[in-house]
Amino acid sequence: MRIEDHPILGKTERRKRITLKVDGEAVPALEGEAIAAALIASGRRVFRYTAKRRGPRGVFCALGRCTDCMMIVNGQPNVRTCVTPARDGMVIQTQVGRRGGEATHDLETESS
Amino acid sequence: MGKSEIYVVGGGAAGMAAAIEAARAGARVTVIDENEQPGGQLFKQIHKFFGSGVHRAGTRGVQIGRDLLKEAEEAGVKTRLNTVAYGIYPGKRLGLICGDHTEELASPVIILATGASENALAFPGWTLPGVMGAGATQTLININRVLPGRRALMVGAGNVGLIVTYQLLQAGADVAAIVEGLPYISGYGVHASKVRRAGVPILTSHTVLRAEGDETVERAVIAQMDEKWQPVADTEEVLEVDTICLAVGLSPLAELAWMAGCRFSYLPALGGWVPVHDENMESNLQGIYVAGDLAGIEEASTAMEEGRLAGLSAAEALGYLSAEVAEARKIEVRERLAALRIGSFGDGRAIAKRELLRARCKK
Amino acid sequence: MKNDDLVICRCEEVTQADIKEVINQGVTTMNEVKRLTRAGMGLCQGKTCGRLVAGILSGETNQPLQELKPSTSRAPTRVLPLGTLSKTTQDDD
Amino acid sequence: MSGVAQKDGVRTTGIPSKEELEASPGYPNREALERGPIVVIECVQDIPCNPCEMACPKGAITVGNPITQVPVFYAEKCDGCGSCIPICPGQAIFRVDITYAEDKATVSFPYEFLPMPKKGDLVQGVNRAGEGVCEAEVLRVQRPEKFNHTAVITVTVPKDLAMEVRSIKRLKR
Repeated sequence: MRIEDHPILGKTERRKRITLKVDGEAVPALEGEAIAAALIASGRRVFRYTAKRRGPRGVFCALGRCTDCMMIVNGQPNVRTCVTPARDGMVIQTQVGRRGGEATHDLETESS
Repeated sequence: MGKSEIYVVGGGAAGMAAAIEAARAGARVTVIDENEQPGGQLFKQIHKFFGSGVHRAGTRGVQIGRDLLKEAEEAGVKTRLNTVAYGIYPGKRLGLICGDHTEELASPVIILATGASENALAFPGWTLPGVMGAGATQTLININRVLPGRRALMVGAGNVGLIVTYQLLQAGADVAAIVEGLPYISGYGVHASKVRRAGVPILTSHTVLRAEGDETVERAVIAQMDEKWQPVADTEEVLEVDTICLAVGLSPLAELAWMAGCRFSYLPALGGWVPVHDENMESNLQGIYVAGDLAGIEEASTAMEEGRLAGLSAAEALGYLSAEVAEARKIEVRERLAALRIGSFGDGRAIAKRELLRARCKK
Repeated sequence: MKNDDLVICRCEEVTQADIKEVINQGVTTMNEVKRLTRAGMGLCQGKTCGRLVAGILSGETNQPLQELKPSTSRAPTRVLPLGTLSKTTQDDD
Repeated sequence: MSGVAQKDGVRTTGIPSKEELEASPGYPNREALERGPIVVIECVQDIPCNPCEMACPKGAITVGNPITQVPVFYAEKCDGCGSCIPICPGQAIFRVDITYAEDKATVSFPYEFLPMPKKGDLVQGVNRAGEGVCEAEVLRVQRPEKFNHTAVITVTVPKDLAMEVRSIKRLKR
């Protein structure tokens, strides 16, 4: 959910509206905001599944340090979505394991 | 413009203040910051700062951040954003990553102002989406302007936990409770009073036992703890929350200082392992200064004053300030620092800082 | 605390049990725990779990925390795509 | 919540106890309250902070050196202007007027939540623990630019609750 109005910060500044494609679905975003922010605003919280336990992960540090929020962005895995700006038309996929998307889920051969 | 002779790593409160002082004295200064914007955590601090009225107490952190950036620009400080200092090598050589390539450079003076990282608390379910650092929460609500959830549990009643609880309420979320392992509230009473008035209970001697939920946090189970920090039987309580925020302290983010070979002391009052430094904020390595949370966890006002000390000292070392002028300025700053480190919330830090000084003098 | 299945290192998914196991085999330093369990060897380089590991090691071996130096910091301190390090320029300002 | 017996006081509960407040040099006595509108400073810890001192145009508040001293309040100098209320970073200053009407008092407090109540709204007055204790009518909402986004809200409350009510229940978004 977006915070449209705030007692201290006021109304959200107007920014260009763009669209991301997240696991095949269109997700609205504001140009230049962190990808993670757009996903959280749209109610998405699971960004990836871990390599060993397939545990769901999402935003944890929001500073680009912990790497929990990594996803596949335009085909590139391990992109920290909390510090990567959203651009129109970006294709974003839930990451499974160290580099795979949904499609490669069962084909992965990862060390554990 | 010639080559910079002072590189400041980290453009937060301490780093910017250091850069401004040094640049005003005439030194050529570059600030390296890994983010798109400098300012560090200041832009998340939307509350009015404490401190001395003559030194901008009562001003919100976000405004202080904007002013620092303006002052830096006016002073001619250069900034290199989206640039990570990934390593530091003998001969004061910094390794930088910018975009798709790396770069190495040597600098006569390096000021490390790398800040802090949030401590974690491990409990079953803490890897579920919805469990996050209090700092992460603050970034989401005050920078990204999105709510991480509708109802949160805050873990920790230090100043960070209390302030972020209040800010969650301001952003429009609910906070079910604050749990604190200690038998008392370690943050300022006035911060605690604000959230109590807003209806948030503060449960001391309590902890979070586990987070539950299928794919994300749906509930938190909390319990009372005894003096040995063990959960007391039959005190478990289930809170319907979708977010659990961890505010269990900060640690100096000291990788670069360790890599540089700085000597460290372990001082719990300052957040753990801290690089030793003298009254000029110089580490045991000549020409490498430390300031802000890296030099001991405190808060933004002390970080800025430490940055000023480091900046003045660095400018003096490079010959831009005479010893007399520098000393006069430094005495003022040290007096303000001392004033921020007294009383029941400051004494422990003041003592620990003196220990760091002693450790620095030991060979 | 029981919870041996508890994940301590979020990046490498190393559990409390994994860490205790190597400590029971005689490990006493942060560097050894890291090398043998991979805790802190993941993409975040131990920024999240470092203190947790120190806490477990301290508890299991009765070493005070001030005796436990963090594991050696090595470059790079942040995630970077492979290949970045090979493109190095020197002393450009 | 679990019925742990908690000791009184701001450090254990987040609420300054009656004893802490009455022992504080920022707290006016009954006589002072009966003279008319007056501020009530509920700052009982030695934190490094002093903007209230400069905020008061009448010199009714002093902190001095070191700035960790708790504010000393000279009730006789205070005319209840409330300039200090939005300035206090700890939101620990209030204004009370127990002379407002026969059975009503007013309480003014800092407020930083949305939606803002409006003049005339009937809201719930809450005590220091956030518990609703009475109906309160909003008399004034001051939010000029110089308050820097901290509103000062004045409500009327039953007179016997003048020293209990310290805020209002947040309104639903």
